[in-house]
Amino acid sequence: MHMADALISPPVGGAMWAASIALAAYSARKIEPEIAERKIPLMGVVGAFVFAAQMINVTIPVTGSSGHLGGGMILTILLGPHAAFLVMFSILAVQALFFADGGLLALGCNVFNLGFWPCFVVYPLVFKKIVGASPTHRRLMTGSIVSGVLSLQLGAFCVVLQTLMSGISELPFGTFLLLMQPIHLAIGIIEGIVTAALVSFVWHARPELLELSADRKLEPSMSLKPVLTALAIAALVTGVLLSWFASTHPDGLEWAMFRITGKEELAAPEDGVHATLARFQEKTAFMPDYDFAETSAIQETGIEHSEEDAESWPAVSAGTSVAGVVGGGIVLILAVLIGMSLRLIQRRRGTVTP
Amino acid sequence: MTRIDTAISDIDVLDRLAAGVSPIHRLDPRAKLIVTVLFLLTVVSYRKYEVAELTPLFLYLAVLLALGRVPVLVIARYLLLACPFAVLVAVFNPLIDRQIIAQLGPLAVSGGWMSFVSILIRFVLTVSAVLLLLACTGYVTVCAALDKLGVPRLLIMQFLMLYRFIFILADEASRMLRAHSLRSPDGRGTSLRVWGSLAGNLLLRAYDRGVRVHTAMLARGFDGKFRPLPGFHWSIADSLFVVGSSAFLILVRHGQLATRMGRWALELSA
Amino acid sequence: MSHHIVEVKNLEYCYADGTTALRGVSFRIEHGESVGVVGENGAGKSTLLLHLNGCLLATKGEVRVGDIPVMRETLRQIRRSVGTVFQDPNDQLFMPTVGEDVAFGPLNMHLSPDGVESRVHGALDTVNALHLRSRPPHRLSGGEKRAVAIATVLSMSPDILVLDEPSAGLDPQARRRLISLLSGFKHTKIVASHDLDMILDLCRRTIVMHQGAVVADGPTAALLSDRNLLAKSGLELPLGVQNCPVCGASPSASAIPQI
Amino acid sequence: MSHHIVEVKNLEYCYADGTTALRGVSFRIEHGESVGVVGENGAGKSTLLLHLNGCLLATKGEVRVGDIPVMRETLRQIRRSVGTVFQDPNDQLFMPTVGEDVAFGPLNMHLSPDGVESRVHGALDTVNALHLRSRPPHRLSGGEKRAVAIATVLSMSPDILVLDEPSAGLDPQARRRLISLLSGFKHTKIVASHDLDMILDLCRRTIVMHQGAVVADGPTAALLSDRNLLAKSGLELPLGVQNCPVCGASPSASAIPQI
Ligand SMILES: Nc1ncnc2c1ncn2[C@@H]1O[C@H](COP(=O)(O)OP(=O)(O)OP(=O)(O)O)[C@@H](O)[C@H]1O
Ligand SMILES: Nc1ncnc2c1ncn2[C@@H]1O[C@H](COP(=O)(O)OP(=O)(O)OP(=O)(O)O)[C@@H](O)[C@H]1O
Ligand SMILES: [Mg+2]
Ligand SMILES: [Mg+2]
Repeated sequence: MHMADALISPPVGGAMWAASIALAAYSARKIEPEIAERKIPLMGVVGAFVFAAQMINVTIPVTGSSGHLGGGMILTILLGPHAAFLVMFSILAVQALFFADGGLLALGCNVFNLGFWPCFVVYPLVFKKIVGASPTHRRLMTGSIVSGVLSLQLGAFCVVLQTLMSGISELPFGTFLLLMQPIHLAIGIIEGIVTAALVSFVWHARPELLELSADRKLEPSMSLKPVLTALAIAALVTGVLLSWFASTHPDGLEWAMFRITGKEELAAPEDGVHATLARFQEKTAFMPDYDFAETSAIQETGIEHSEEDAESWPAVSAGTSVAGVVGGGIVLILAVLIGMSLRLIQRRRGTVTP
Repeated sequence: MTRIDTAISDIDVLDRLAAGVSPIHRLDPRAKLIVTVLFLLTVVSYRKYEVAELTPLFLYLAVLLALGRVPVLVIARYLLLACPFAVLVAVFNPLIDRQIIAQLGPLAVSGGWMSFVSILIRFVLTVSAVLLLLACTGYVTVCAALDKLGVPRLLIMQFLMLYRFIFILADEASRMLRAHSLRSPDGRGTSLRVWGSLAGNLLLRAYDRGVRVHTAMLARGFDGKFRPLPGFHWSIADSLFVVGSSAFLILVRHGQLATRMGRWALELSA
Repeated sequence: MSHHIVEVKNLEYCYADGTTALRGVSFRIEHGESVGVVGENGAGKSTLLLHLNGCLLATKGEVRVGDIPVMRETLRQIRRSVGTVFQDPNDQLFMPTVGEDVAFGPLNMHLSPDGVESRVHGALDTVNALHLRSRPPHRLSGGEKRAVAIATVLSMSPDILVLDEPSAGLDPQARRRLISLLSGFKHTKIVASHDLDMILDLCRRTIVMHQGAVVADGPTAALLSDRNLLAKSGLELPLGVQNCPVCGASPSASAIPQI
Repeated sequence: MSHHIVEVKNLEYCYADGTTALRGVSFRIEHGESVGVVGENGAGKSTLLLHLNGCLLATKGEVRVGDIPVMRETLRQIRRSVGTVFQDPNDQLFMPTVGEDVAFGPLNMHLSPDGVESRVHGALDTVNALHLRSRPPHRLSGGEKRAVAIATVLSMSPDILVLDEPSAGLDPQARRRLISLLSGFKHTKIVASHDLDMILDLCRRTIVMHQGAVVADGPTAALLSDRNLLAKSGLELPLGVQNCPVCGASPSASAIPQI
């Protein structure tokens, strides 16, 4: 399930972009020596394959439902984690650009959710452990299914966290989790089975293509370093941006924290990292007068109120709300008029100078 | 089975639009990319109950739509197709957040409804902005702009290669599905086993093609490094576009345009 | 069995992107006929063939197979009586082994296991490919793949056989074997190809297409020796008719357009 | 410029899976010669061509281009002087637009921007495809793709042109145009194909391969009318030589093996 631009806030989108870019740069550096040999065109066609295969629906026996390939695991198994991550990045970018699936700001989230977990966590820590050095049919099947389920569960959990941290959805943490994880359990099982079917076919037809054999030679053991680095980057950037936002948008963040932790305030250390970061972002904030909007908005329209002071919220000002609706309507009509007249002018000109 | 063809023709539609000529098409892709990102950041920086103040952003879309000669229906179709997840998440807001926060005459509006409408508006704004970028620039040119902006070249090449081979593999896949459907007259979905070998065969062919393409690249002197893509020319128009759009965005973000306009209209009518 | 006719009336087709690929095509093919479809690249041959089994449905006009019009509701019946072999056998062979691939169609027709077995055996025997039965298709040679692809369609015992460029990529002897194989079938046959010599060998009647329309329809021998017609339709005399070293005729040189 | 010779000595090649595709191939091609390579499916034609530009390196034996042996250290020089056009133009066109694709080779040769531009222009002009320059390859017709694929190689101004089945999938007039185009080049040319009539038109000399070995090497006219040789190597008389309907001669019937 793809995160959408409409559901995220800048700090969450920014943090996930930072983590994804860092991972992409790391992966690009990791495979640089290999690409001279053969990986580049292979990455292109295998990525295109996943893209095409995603559109072939498969009927799942017994359930009668149908699903399709997600691709993270199969890419990793075929190309190795680093190339697979880059390929996943490109697939999601194409989907975001051409099919409005996800979005540009949410692309970082989606790459992280759908690429990071299968490539850098589940594959080395789970799939390879299950499949081992001498794969058998059963091990491959088990490995693929378990990995498929795990990657999607982790991805779905991230979607929940990212949505709630963004503070736009009203869903309580627990409810959202209960909604997302079981759905993704089903999707993950389908993804796992489908991946297993594909891996098993390739293993029978052309065993040499499965990366895990080549992998053993190239990378004897994958370190946890990229995993920890990516998580650290994500945490750091989220922290920085969130704390900045905390200073400008107390309502949204505290609301989210409230939802997630059940507590209204997290005890932030008065000194040390937090304070340094706060000072740092005060200097680097690119819209320093954000507060102006904040305060003036509250004064003028009175439509910003956080969850916790909602009880003491009698200040519903009918006048300003109506003004907002009327103004919004006028602006929309203006937009349409401007658009239409611009187009008319263009058409006129177009007929004069073909 | 028609999904592949639909996907390809969707890509095709945007590609054809991108091949057009208009003042927006002529702008430097970097300028368009930067402005689009600023626009998206502006949209998502609003707080969750904001509805009215988001509307002035439609001005930007309207102008781009008109100057870029992009048919509204194309964008509308995408919006309808792409909305499920955002709407699904938003739909819970009115149910959960019932706190009344606004009064429109006799109508009491809860926070949930406000944030619901807000999410929908954000959705329309963000998706349209990205589609407009693509329709007035083209995928390949966007990639070239990213290249000039310093994105790792390996990733750019992956973007371009993927795009190139999507057409070929989608074509192969749809021919295979066609042959498959002719021999399964019942026309039910693909069973798992058949899917496995169908997709497996497609994968083997993709893999072999990868090897052949690699050979063809080597034969033309490829040494693992990609030469830069052709450059662009940044003109005064581009600077004006970036500065003007940024000024507009800042004005909208901090100017309370809709409310002011509404007040003014109400005063006039009173 | 006089109902194995194929009738196309005023067929028009427009692809989703606006390309008009067929502009009013009409013809009628009787039971047992063998008809070639020729024309330059992009003339609409493949598009036409895709209408005969309902893979594409007419934008305007009508296609009838036997007495049944081709439409969404009749696809099942149509696809049982029309067997189509596409240009690239790789598209057609998607199961893990040749045997399973040939059995795929009959299984989907819900035949008994014995029925399926006899169909598979019969079809593979017809194309001389019984020995390939347990091999995976991606390890076969080009000619073998082609033969098996035909078997996958024969196993559904269609009344009408539709072939799109069956000789592409085959070496001369494999091509010759294919021609003898096909000319042994008693099915109604419709063959699209650039290989005019094969059409000359295989089909009594030929339909010449150009830019989505039928520009000529008649006996192969007459049409494929009509230099003006061929030159107009992006074709040229079949090679067997050019430059005969026995009689020294070199009639085609003047028909070749300038580059 | 007597150094555009290609010399293959006792070449053997074995694929990773154990298939021996070449078993001791030797020949020498002089500057400016135009040589056809023919043989049945799987004879080893494509494998041989891949050795000429060092895409495959000999398991045993030697390949020399000019005075340079083909080996890992000399690949750069070799690939500058040998230009290879593969069978499927989709494999050859991997850049987003035709112009960039044609520029890919010259850019890899580190030419100046002006140099690249003039190479691209010249190559596209030669194949009459200048108008396609800014089009993406997936929107080209089969013949256009083929022409552009040749241009991508010409832009590197190779001394030797190697082509693998260049006429596959083209309609008769497009094929004829390709033949005239190719026969206008003064390069040393090596062409593998099943289209014996094209070989007859294009190449003075022919190498016949069978199961990985050269079974004949000599003037095209002589070899391609030797029915025994052809029958043994999975070939048959070129169509232009068979069954002339003008004089009614049907000299080849006896050469066709039983199915
Ligand atoms: N999926 C498609 N979408 C849009 N246009 C298409 C599609 N397939 C084919 N066309 C166009 O329709 C026309 C007819 O194509 P078709 O494939 O039927 O020609 P053809 O006679 O089979 O050519 P060839 O000899 O090259 O196989 C061409 O102009 C082609 O570009
Ligand atoms: N990548 C490969 N791995 C293993 N065997 C291969 C590979 N490519 C080709 N072969 C085998 O090597 C032999 C020669 O193949 P090659 O492709 O050179 O034949 P060809 O003469 O070009 O045939 P065609 O006319 O069908 O193109 C064949 O037996 C083939 O199966
Ligand atoms: Mg066709
Ligand atoms: Mg070959």
